[in-house]
Amino acid sequence: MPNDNVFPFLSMLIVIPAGFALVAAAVPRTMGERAQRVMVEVVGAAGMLSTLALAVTMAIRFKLHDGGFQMTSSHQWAPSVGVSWHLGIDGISLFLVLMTAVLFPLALLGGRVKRNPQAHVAWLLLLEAGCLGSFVSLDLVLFFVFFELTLVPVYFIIAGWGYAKRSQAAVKFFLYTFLGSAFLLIGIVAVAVIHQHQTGVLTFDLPALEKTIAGTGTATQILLFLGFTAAFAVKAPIFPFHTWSPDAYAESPTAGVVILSAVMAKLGTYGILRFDLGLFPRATVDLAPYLLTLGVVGILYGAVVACAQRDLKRLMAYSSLAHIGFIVLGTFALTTQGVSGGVLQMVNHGLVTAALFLLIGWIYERRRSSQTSELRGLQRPAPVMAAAFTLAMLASIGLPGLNGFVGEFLILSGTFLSHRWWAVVATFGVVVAAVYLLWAYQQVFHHQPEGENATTRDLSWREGAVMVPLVLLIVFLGVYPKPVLDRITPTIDQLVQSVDQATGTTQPGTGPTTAAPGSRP
Amino acid sequence: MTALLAATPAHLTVKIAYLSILPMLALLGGALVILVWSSLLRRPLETVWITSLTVLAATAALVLSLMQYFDVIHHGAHVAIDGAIVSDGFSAFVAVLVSAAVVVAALVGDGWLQQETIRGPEFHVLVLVSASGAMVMGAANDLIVVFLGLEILSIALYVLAAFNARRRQSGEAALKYFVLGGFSSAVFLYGIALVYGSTGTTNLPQIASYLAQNYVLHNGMLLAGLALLLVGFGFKAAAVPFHLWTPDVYQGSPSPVTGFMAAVAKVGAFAALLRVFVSSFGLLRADWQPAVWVIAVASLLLGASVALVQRDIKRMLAYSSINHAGFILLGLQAGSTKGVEGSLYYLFAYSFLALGSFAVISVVGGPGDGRHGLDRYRGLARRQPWLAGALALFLVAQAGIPPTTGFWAKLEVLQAAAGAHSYALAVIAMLSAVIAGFFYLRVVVLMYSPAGATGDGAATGTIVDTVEPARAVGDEGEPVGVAPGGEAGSGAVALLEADTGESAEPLVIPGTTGIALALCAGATVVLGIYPAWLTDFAHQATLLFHP
Amino acid sequence: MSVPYQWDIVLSMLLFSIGAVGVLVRRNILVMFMCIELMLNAANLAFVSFARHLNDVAGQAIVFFVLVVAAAEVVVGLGIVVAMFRRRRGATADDFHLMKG
Amino acid sequence: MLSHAYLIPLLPLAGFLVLALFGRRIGEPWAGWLGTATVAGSFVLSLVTYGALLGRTGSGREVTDVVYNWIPAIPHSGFQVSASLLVDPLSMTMVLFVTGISTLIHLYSIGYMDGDGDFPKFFLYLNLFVASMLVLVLGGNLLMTFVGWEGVGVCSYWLISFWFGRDSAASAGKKAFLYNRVADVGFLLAMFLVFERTGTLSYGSAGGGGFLGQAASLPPSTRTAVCLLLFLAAAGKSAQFPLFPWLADAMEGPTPVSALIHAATMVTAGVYLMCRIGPLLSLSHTAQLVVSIVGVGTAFVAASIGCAQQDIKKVLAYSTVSQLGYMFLAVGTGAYEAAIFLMVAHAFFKGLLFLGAGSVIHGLHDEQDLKRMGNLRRYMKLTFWTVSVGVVAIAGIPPLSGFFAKGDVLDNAFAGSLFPWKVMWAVGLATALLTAYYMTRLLVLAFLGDDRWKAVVDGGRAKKDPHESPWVMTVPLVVLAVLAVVGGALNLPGHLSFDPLRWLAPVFGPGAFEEHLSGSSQWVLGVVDALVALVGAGVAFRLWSRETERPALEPALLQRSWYLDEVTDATLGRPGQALARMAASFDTRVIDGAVTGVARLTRGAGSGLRRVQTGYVRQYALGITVGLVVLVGYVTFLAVAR
Repeated sequence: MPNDNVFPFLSMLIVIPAGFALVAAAVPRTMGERAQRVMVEVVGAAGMLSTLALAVTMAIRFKLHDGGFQMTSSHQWAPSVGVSWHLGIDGISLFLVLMTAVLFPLALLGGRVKRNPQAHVAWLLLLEAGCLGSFVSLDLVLFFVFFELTLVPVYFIIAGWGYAKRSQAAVKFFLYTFLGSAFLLIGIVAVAVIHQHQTGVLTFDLPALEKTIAGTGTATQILLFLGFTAAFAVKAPIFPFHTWSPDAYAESPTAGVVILSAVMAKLGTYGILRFDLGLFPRATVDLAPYLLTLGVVGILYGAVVACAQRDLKRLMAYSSLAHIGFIVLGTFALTTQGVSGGVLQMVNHGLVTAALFLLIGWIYERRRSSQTSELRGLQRPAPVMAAAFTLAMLASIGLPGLNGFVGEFLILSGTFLSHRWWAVVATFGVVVAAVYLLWAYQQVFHHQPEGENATTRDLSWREGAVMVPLVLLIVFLGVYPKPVLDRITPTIDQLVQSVDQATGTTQPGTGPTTAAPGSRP
Repeated sequence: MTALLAATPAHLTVKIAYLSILPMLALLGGALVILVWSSLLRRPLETVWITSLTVLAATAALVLSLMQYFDVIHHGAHVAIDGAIVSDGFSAFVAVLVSAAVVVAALVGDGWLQQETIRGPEFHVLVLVSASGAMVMGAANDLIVVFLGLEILSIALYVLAAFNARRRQSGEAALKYFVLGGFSSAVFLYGIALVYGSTGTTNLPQIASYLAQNYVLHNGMLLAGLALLLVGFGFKAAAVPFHLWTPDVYQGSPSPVTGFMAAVAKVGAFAALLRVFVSSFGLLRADWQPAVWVIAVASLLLGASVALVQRDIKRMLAYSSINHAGFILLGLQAGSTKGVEGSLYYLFAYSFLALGSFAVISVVGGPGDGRHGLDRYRGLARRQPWLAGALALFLVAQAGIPPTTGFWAKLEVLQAAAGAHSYALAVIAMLSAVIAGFFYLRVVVLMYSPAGATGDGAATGTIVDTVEPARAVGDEGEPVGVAPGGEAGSGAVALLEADTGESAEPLVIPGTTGIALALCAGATVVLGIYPAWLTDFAHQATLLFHP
Repeated sequence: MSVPYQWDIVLSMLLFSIGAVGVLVRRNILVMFMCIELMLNAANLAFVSFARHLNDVAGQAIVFFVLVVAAAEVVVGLGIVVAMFRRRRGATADDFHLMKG
Repeated sequence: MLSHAYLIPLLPLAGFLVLALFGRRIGEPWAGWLGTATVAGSFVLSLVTYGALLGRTGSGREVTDVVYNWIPAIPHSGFQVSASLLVDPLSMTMVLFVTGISTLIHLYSIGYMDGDGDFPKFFLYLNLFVASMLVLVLGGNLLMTFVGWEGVGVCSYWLISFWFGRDSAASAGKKAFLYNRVADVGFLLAMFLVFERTGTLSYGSAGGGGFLGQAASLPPSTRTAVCLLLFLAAAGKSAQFPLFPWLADAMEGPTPVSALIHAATMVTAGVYLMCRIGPLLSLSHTAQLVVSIVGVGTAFVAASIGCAQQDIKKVLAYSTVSQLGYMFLAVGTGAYEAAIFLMVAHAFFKGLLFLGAGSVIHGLHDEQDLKRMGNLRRYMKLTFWTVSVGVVAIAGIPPLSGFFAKGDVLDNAFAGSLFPWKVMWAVGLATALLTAYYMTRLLVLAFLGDDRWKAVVDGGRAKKDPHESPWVMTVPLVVLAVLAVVGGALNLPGHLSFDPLRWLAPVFGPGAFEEHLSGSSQWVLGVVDALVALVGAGVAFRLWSRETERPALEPALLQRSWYLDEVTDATLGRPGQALARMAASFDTRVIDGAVTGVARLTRGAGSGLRRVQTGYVRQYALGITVGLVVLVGYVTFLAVAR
């Protein structure tokens, strides 16, 4: 496969943060604690900002109306085991990459730590390399390498800078995800072996594999699909594989939880979209009703359980479960509209949860608690914080004009076209989302503050600077999602068409002349 | 050189093809030189010199085995010494691996010897001899040569296991290892006898051609011989149910010896096992695959689950090595060249992980090499960030996290298993890896938790939570507390440890151990990021498998 | 002379089994050693019988290798035993179970 | 000007942005003046636009103004939504009265909110509300309407809980949002269905390619479903049974908010929506029936509750619900113009009443209990007279606007044939009686009788004397009073050269119901209406001018709003909480329990297996032997079996 570009954008996307991670780790201790902190944070910021600059450049160079992979880069890596360094970016991954590149510097700046900033920054940089690598890998093993690589930094970030029960939470997170990946790895190997039996070539190259695997028998596809999805379902998380997330989210330090919920959760949903749909179209179509059901259950269940949470971070964990449910719903709607909405929602959810978790983290920094029972009336002493929280909350609820709405609407209306009743039930999830968020907002920000609550600091300039880009993006994507959708939809259309071709189905159309909905088997 | 040898008239002399045995000769020669030199001197030879000589010999062996490898690439595989030894990619790979392991083991041993103030050349000599046995097993082309290699490897190891005269566990380990080793050797030998009786030969290629020419698939005696061979190999490879010695011996032996044992003994055993079963008895694949399947599953699950409840790190890693044995058996069970490739890669990766882990353990064990309770690792990251980082790396790699050799090893054997449609085995293996992930992680958690039980509340909670499971299990059953066992002074030792806590004597990493750790860590990471070097090596080694 | 070689094998198997059972049931470490030697020699007997049956000298040569190995093994084994027994007199194999679990 | 209609909502939005960024620095009172100025600017712009629209005829009166492409076309499904505005007679009528009333109430608020710590923020919200409301009524497709719909909802949330230090205010805001959210499900589902069946969300009623143009070709079930789903949304926004309890609680907000949002504008959005889909609604009799039954039922129920309330604002709130019920009755009977007429008239007199109530509350230093008022006409003359005008208007006494507007609705109900025996009309008439009764009761209790407020000791000291409000508050009162008096002229049939309501007809499509009562019947019905109103007022005057405590007339059932809150709590609230708790415990015990269970099981297996490791070397040898025997047994089996 020829390399698209003279400049290896995608490889640099991985190498830059990884390289800066090494630099950050190499900053000597001898220069004194203060100087070292400054030095390390400058290195971290430089690494993340140059990555961001690179990502933005890529987005600008990204060709419109092209559903295929762009800026590909393909090199030998471990030829005897069939693994290559094959990177590429398309409408699905472009904005996830951008979101990742945006969120990391914000997480770094918003989630500064007191103790041992050096390791914190280095792990974050490595984590960024892992996340970006996962989003741009077109080789299954390469993807898996990055997918797993992310575990270690997150583990150390939680265990190193987390709250009281951090070790337990970190281990639970690690093992649960690890368990999921075990099945993914077997699935990946099985896919390559099947390909090898058919063609005699041992390769993990996604485009090559899609050609053979998409045509294998449904039974095989279902088994493989389940293996792949196990990992993604845990990572996302999809009901009922979510129980690691409340613990991990609640115990993570701010930067950790922001990345965990905003970026890493998307690895799961991205994986489903990239691998399940492309490799196993028949299984996807056959199993879609079940996954749609899981998605809907997740939406309602997550929202209902969130209503009973008394800790803001746990509440957000269940809220994420519900939002991921929407993304799953859109993905398995298997209509261009629904899937596009799903991709858009991945980005939206990332931005919104990042904002909310940052704010909760800051509240924790001030008040040493994220329990709703201990927080009261914060809007009085901290109006700017309250305003930012309100905005993010409303975006999360799906208020039109903010980014959450467009994605949610496309998902639900896209699902309505192909699987009407799932969409109808899921729509009720929209209501419950408002219940717990408004309740939490009332508990934390309303009422008359007393004691420490009354003297809570409002956002500092640094914190404000972190919020501003998020707020602007939340509003911008709600008001003008066109630039994003224009780049997403060609890829999605191509993907849905390939699923249709492989399974002999067609996605339902609209208008008075079309047949009754739900015609897809 | 081979060309030269080939030119000499065959009837005058046995064709030796020295290059094929030169790596072993280098090791043995090194051992001899050290022995002779040190006995000629009046005063005991300085350990530095002995170590240097050992490393020199091992490096020579490494270079020679690489030369052997390139010779094989250019001129093809061939047999030597009247068919007793074979020189092919496989043997070269094993030789490279063993000699590299010796370099590391010698360095680690040096640090340990200095720490324990043990003088004399015996340790290094025994390591060299033992390693040559493993190399022989890798190159053996005859069952009797396999047996000889096995015994050379084992007898030296028995002594090494007993090397720490000050610890009673060391003697006990040696005794157990010796009795059981002798027992299994006898079984192995009887297996050779039965195979010999059924096929009329002990030469591996001849056995293969015999099986190919004669339809003897139902020969009970042959199969019984095969079963006995499997027992012998299984014992050395620490596969369930022949693993029972492993935890005790790993725990009791001096830590550097344990590392060496875990690496080299496994390499030797698996090398011979792979060659014998895949190349000679490949035709009987259908018969032995189910047995290997069961053994592999048992090793995977038992190793992982029992390691979970250990409170001594060496014992824990012993069970973990049983789990790894199960993974390597995945490659054997596939019964294909891909399987051999996978197993070889796995052995390579695992060897350096084991050597590295036990190197760290030998440092943390402190003087006397007696403190291996998991509590000892609490807060290690504060006291010794590099040491803790290295151990964390080795453990994470053993769990199979990329980008380390541990990951590629698992990928390799999984490919083999999937290629042989052993999906159930693959699934069980990966599940066991998840279980194993837990106990590797537990150590990492401990190392990165704040030290001292009297820290802030949050920190204490953390540690209790993490270690809780193990403790709870220990309580509910009989008091099987592995922590210094039933030893008389165990209570006192435990108390002492608890009291001293963090303020205990500062840990000193001997320079040589440091180098060894750097080598292991470097191999793990560099070969993880550039996997092609090693995967291609393993691949080529298997393609050049003789016959 | 007229005894079929199978009987030799049966004998060697018997010897082997006796040796194995000896290892399992005897507590005296020296006796356990002897039993292992017995097993090795049972294998030797098998080799010789097979060699005769097959008219192949290799089988008989193997015996010499085995004998050497056995001797080496005994040397090392006895060394270990002596070292152990210097500390605890009159100990049996069952007295060594510091490590378990 | 028609193509620059986007400036109308943009102006208040700009005000919002300026206030959001610099509100604190602008401070009081200039923030208020800025807000007022932007809204007034909008009003002027709408007047200009209105005039421009008048100059056109026929289909030229429907102008779609695409501001930008919001959601680009999705391949295959062709889903595409523009941020487009629909300028037509209906939307411009709405815009005109929304901006007009808003201007007045902004002005009023400058006085009312005087001294509040969050003064700039109040105008910030208020401006955003106006912008959203304008988007709502101008939106060229369902999704744009939904944008405004949710925007006004969230502004309402903010403004109700404006004094968030009070628990009740915070809860009321949340309650309002949630009730509306439930109803929004209907809106969303309706959009999905409309899009699926027609491929578009644009209105385009007069054949502009929108879904209303395709109404006739849709299957009846779809029409009914869409209408009913949208009616669910409308019922939430316009506080119809059973979704009205939030509106009473919404009175926790500052009074100008109640006047603007919860009386004049936002709550009428549901009525507007139903009118907007008139061409579709007229084709579904089921939906019309449901709408009118719910409308008239709500009108009656809310009126009955209004008779027993003590809080001046709650009386007005239930009155609003009741009047909205009338509007839905009109919509259901196909009399969209009557609905719009009543909506506009109601905006005048209800805005007036609320502002008057606000003036009272302001003057009495935040006293809202009618039983603690009395004789205020002596202290607040202007307020008294203007409120009296409002009461007379709403009671339906001729010749004020309420008489004509309500009469129009009742006439249509009388003439309609949807439901037999004139039941609709009868219930509507009964409601009119109640309306006159409780409004008069309010007037009597507040402004006549004794100075009961003097007896109230608040915080240890007697209240200061009430005072009349400043001019910024009284000017809007006067203006609205005038409008309430003359508003009836809007619909005097056919005598003026320009008939501002008749020109709406094209919007509602051919299916709209056309009143065909003879002139004499109209006269008779008008007299009946007037008589009923006078009777209600008279009874109230008799009953309440002497006595303030009449428990028999204020039964708990009515005081507690027919126990609707209690029922909701028992059927949804508490079971919901229980469900959440159960689900949470299910999550930790069962789902997470399964995870930890597996972990525990593994650990148990480990500790069981470790017992094999006894430490005895002979047992180890036994283990090896057992393995050996099993293996040999296996190969023997192999050899024998084959």
